[in-house]
Amino acid sequence: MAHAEITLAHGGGGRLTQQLIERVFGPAFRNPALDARHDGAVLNVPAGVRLAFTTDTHVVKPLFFPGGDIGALAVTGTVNDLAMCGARPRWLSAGFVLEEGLPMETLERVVRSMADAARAANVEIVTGDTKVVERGKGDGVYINTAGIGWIEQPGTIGPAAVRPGDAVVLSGDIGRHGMAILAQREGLAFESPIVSDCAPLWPAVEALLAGGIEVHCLRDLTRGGLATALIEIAESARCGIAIDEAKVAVTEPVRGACELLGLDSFYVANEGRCVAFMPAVQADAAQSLLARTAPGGPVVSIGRVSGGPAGQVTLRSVLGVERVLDRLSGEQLPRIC
Amino acid sequence: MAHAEITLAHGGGGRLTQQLIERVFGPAFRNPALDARHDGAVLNVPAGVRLAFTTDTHVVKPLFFPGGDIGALAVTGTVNDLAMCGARPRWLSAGFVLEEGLPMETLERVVRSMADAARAANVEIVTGDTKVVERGKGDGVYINTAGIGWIEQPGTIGPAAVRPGDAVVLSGDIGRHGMAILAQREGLAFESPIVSDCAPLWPAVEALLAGGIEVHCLRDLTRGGLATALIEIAESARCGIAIDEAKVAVTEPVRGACELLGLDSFYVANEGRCVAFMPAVQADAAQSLLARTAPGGPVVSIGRVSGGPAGQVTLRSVLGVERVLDRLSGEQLPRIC
Amino acid sequence: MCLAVPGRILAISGADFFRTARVDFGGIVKEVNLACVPEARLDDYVLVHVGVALSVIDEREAAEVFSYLKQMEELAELAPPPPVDSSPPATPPS
Amino acid sequence: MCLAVPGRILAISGADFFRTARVDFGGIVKEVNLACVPEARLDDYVLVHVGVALSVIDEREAAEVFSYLKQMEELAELAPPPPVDSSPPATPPS
Amino acid sequence: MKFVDEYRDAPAAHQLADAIARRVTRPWTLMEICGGQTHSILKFGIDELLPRAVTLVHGPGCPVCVTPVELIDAAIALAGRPGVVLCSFGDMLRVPGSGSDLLTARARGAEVRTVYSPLDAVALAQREPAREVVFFAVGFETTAPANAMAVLQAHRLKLRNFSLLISHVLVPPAIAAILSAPDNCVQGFLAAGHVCTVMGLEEYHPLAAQFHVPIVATGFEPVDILRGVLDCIEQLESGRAEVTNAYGRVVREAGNPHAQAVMREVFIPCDRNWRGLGVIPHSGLTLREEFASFDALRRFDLAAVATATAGECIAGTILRGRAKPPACAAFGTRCTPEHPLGAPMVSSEGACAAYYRYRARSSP
Amino acid sequence: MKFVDEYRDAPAAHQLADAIARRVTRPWTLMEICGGQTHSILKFGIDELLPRAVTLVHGPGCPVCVTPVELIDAAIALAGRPGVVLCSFGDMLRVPGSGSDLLTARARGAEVRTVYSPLDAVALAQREPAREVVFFAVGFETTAPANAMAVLQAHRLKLRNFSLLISHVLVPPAIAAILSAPDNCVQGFLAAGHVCTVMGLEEYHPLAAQFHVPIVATGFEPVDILRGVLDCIEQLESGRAEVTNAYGRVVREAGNPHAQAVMREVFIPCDRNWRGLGVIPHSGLTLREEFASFDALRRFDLAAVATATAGECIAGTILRGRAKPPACAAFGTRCTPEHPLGAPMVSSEGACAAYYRYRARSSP
Ligand code: SF4
Ligand code: SF4
Ligand SMILES: [Mg+2]
Ligand SMILES: [Mg+2]
Ligand SMILES: [Mg+2]
Ligand SMILES: [Mg+2]
Ligand SMILES: [Mg+2]
Ligand SMILES: [Mg+2]
Ligand SMILES: [Mg+2]
Ligand SMILES: [Mg+2]
Ligand SMILES: [Mg+2]
Ligand SMILES: [Mg+2]
Repeated sequence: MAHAEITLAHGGGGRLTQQLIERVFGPAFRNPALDARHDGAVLNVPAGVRLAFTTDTHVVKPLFFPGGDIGALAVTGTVNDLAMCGARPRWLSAGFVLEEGLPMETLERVVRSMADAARAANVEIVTGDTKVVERGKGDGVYINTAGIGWIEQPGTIGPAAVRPGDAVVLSGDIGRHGMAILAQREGLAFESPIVSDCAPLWPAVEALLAGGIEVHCLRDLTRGGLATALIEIAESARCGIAIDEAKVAVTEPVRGACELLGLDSFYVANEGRCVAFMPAVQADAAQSLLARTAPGGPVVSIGRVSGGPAGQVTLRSVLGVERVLDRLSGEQLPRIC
Repeated sequence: MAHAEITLAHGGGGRLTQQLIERVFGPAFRNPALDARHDGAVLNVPAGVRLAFTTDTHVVKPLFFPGGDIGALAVTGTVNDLAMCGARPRWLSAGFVLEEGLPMETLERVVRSMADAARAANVEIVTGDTKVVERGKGDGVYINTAGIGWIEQPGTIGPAAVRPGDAVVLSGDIGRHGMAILAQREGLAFESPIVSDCAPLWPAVEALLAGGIEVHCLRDLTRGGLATALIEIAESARCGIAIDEAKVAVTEPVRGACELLGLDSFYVANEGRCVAFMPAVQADAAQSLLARTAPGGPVVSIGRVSGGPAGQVTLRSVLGVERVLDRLSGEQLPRIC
Repeated sequence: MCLAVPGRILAISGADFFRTARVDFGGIVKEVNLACVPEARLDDYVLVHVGVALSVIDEREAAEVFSYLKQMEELAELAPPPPVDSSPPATPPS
Repeated sequence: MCLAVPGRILAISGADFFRTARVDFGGIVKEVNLACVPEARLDDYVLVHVGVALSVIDEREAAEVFSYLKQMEELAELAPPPPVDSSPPATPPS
Repeated sequence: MKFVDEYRDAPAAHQLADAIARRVTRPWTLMEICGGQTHSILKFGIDELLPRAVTLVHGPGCPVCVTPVELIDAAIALAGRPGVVLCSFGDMLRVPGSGSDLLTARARGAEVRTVYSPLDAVALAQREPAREVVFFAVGFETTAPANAMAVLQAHRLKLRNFSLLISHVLVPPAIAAILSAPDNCVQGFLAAGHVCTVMGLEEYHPLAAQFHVPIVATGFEPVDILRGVLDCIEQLESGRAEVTNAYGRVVREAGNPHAQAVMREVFIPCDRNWRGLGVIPHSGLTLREEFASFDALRRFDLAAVATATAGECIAGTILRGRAKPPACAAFGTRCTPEHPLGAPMVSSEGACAAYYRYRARSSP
Repeated sequence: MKFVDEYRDAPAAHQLADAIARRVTRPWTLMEICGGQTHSILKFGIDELLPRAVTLVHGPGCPVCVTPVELIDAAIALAGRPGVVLCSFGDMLRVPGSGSDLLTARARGAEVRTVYSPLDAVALAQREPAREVVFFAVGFETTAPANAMAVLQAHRLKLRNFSLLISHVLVPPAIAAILSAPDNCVQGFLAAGHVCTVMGLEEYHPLAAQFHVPIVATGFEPVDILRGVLDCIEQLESGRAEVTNAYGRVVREAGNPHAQAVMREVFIPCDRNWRGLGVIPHSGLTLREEFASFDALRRFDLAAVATATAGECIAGTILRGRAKPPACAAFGTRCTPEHPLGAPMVSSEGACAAYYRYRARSSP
């Protein structure tokens, strides 16, 4: 009998660990660096290229959701963080924490999905690690990915490059990923057509760079959503940002779910949306480049970097009134009463 | 009141996540790349340098043990994997999975320890991530580190470079880390003076390379121990390896614990020991270089790469009889009956 | 308190305390208890609070404020501008 | 079956079914039940199986095999080599 | 979304604001009762559309804010008992009790679950007969029918493992208490539209008459709120003090008789301690004797002993409309959503939290 | 380690092997009873030191290997019950029952803990009075005193949440069964030194006499085992069939009377089903009626229904010394430690596992 479930022995470094590597990870991720089966991958970097290096652990529940799964997310999340550095995603590491009892078939599905996502994003998973934890010490599977990307252009993309007057362009509608997940959460579940926006952003970034846009900063709108991304940039860049609520697209079902649960879509996670900062004169050009290359809904210039107090993001409400956008304390709790 | 424990809100991407970064991670790991607070670190690589890239997730229990803790381990494990590629460890990522309810003070201790270990190993933690999982979905803290190292010498160090006749040099006594951990495990606990061997191996590797040793392969003896490391190399290198049991040093307390629980020290994990493969003519030189630079016990040439069947490791027992060394199925279970 | 949201009834089942509807809120669908609105029918909009429908929305009443505004607008076009009072103009801060 | 390991008694406490010793095994120390070896004293070596001491090790008997071997050696030095039998020499395969 | 988007229409809102500005001749102080309305006002910036002469103060209508400390403590204690699952609306989880809150209790091992509806808690009790499911039933009249329905369903299903920890409060006694205070400054009320959906307008007539204040049933969207303000100002400027309905699409004069019947079948009025306001006679609901077995306090033999509120918190003053949150010395410094001193900072509908979230502060 | 290292001395071992080689004049087949000895023999390569004329075959002395499938199934069933913690020695966790094993059961949510000693399970029961602690009491005579002590301690501590799932077996009936088989080939026995430590040598005299076989109480280290072989060969070559003691430092002629007393107070002999060998009369131990409340089978009203063994596994033949593991068609291919078909492949002391681990195989 083949093992139908992960046992502690699969993480013990012995024959079952080897089988897991040979039968599950190897076939899915095959590439020369991984095949060398050494303590790490050996990689060549072209001269003149700088590196971007990033990491994220993915702990999503449920593991499979409309529009993706933890495997796709683990790859996409990290390649997007590289893209946000203006880096061409190249290599990923994958660190699995498997809970004893995880169906082998679940792991295989997740791994296949990672492989597909890696192919789609044109990156290689070159090194990895697997640990198995006792039942009740995990939640099926957690996946850490770290990523290395190549920065081929000379400029620095990041909060430090943001300048007053910069345009803030949003690459699509917001709130899909978080709501696709929430729709499945025990105690709050609802039927919904909402599909996660999980998708790689590098093609869009590459188009901006190739199109001569002087990109100052990029940020994907993951945990904490659009609001948190803008606040973080405003704080790091020590500038103000003013945006216009009416310009931000939210689909009807995402709005419906937000209304029902009393949540604010500005704080809901996305996995295939970003904001881009560039000189205002290039905003139109950037918008049309993004419209052709970015995944998802309407690309809109939603605001400007202002001379306002450092770290302060202001929002013009649909009624035309300005207010500050504040960080939340933690995750949004459904506001029901 | 300051939060005495980690709550889900610390992982929500909001103000508490920010506080965690600013108050716990920031001060401990401070460096320019991390301070940029972007989606990833931007790093310069000197021309002509190749990279090594590796990852490991650390799930050790207890979190603190004689000779180390999960923080020290998370840094040391990854810098050692880089060293085993012949790479100078340079940059680490750190991905935390925190269980709701983790005492803040525990996290702070772990993080300080990581910072100390990083300083000792001369690496920078340049990018990171924190997730909080519900109580009962983790085990205090899991830490993934991915690492990037610089390979400055031209040769390739790895199983593929191993040649028949190569000497196999072991950098110290074995079995300490695994036994230091096991001594604390519920149901098996014993009092012991055994201290984990957790220590960085790069200085020893650097000494070998600087000393002109033609290092063919290096492998640290972590999960699965000496036996598994040798078997993996024999398999990847498609060669045989013959070693001599009597030459392998095991301290008295480690032996005592192994006898008591019916375990085999050859399969017990180490965190500061490695085997090095080099032409036999250089074995003596390598031994004396390692004796000066490697952490831990006696440095001994324990065997040779043989023309034997590919993937087969043979051990000459203390009685002089040869037998094969086999992979274990999973973790060793105490053999009591 | 009392976040309540209007949604359209897609289907009705059960009876008594367990009378239940599938209700559509801008595309998402949730089960809602209809026991307090026995008059609610398919395609009606109901106001839902914590999973219980509290009212059937009166479409005619819903238009009232807009007819009022329209009326006011027409009046304004006929009448002279109102006298200036002591408060600042009701325009949002830019 | 029956993995049992010799260790030295460091301290004794309790009585009856709960008579317990701290026993040293090459430096590591474990609690061991002594109820079956009432004769065991401090510094004695006991043979321990699953946490229970089953025997006090007899130091004199322990030397027996070695005196036997010594004796044999001395005999061998005096006597001529034994006749060769049909079995292969008892040397390990190299 | 139909019946939502129309009422966020900017031109309509500005037209109403203009009408208010035209009508106002002198300063007026209005109180919106409901935390949901406070949230809307701050989020959309409705107060900034109003002429300076109109001041909106924020009432006690956040059930999360007014739940007394002793009941939070009881909820935490229950959640910590082996076998007990405490179910709660999300808002309640961060509200500080005397020593901790439900989120922290959960982090320490107590079993706390967020549900969307009390009926979900009933379903959970049915699904897991071996556990004790306690629903933390907070709320005003709006929520009372749902909580009553949960009891009726559980009773019908013969569940013996379901109970309510009740902190039910009623609006009219609170309005009476506010108006009776010697330092009252509220001149008109925007009544909570969803409370009125259930209860109708009847019980407000005596209040309007006795205290000579206009009371306008008001909805939650910008156009609704502005319409309510305009109605109120109209009355004030013309010297009237009537109960009117500016939320006709859901509020009927008689309310919802079915919902009232369900509520009355299960609950009877009782005295209640309001956090920040103290005990108000006949201001709450409790279970009728027939349903006493669903009362978590009795079932688990818990005494909810009143505890003193933190000295610095002026929640009571704020909930009575005598001050706005920034007037509190602790606001934004010692009291933040991460470390709230009082409930209005912790519920997302609480007035202090709304100001913290939607209004610029001097940086901490 | 004192009393260990000396007995692994290579010159001493070689000297003994030489002595054996000198003494042997014709082929002899000896059986070591104990799995621990099998393990030592394969690990150190002791068999390869012996002259070709001496064949060591491997006996049934691995309690893990001979525990019947139905008891493994019972253990798995118990571990899966809510509130029950099944405690076991590490070796038992991978042994396949009819459908699963304890490790897999744990992965699926059953509560299984590895303990070092049955007394640790008693302590656990004392610490956690709300759980039912079941100890999976497997073992030969060596382990019986410890398991009996656990019962006596639990009885003394008045624990009502502790019980044993018993699979206790005895050596002499197994030797008798092996020798009685018409195809028996075993000419001399290395008796299990630690069993003799408890029981002494007395009960072996009748066996040696009846079947005319030498029986030598033997230890576990290379020098001990070789000394035992030498004694046995000496007897065989000189036509004697006596019970002798080659493990004098721990084995006394009368065994350990205190351990025997503890054992007899708690247990009485019974018939037992041995996995691979079938039922052997009076070959096991069970609880005396006074301690019946500590019997997990009775306490949880479990029937241990005997199930058929997998068709391909020749464990019975191997355990009787009629074949060595590589003779099994499934060995190393369809039967591996990851996917064992029979218990001797799964316990680290099992003969099949020892061969798999320590002897080169054609690669899978
Ligand atoms: S700011 Fe905090 S302390 Fe002040 S009234 Fe509000 S809740 Fe109380
Ligand atoms: S190799 Fe496997 S199938 Fe064959 S006898 Fe041994 S345990 Fe049974
Ligand atoms: Mg990242
Ligand atoms: Mg990310
Ligand atoms: Mg990012
Ligand atoms: Mg690894
Ligand atoms: Mg789990
Ligand atoms: Mg690694
Ligand atoms: Mg490693
Ligand atoms: Mg390694
Ligand atoms: Mg991150
Ligand atoms: Mg836990």
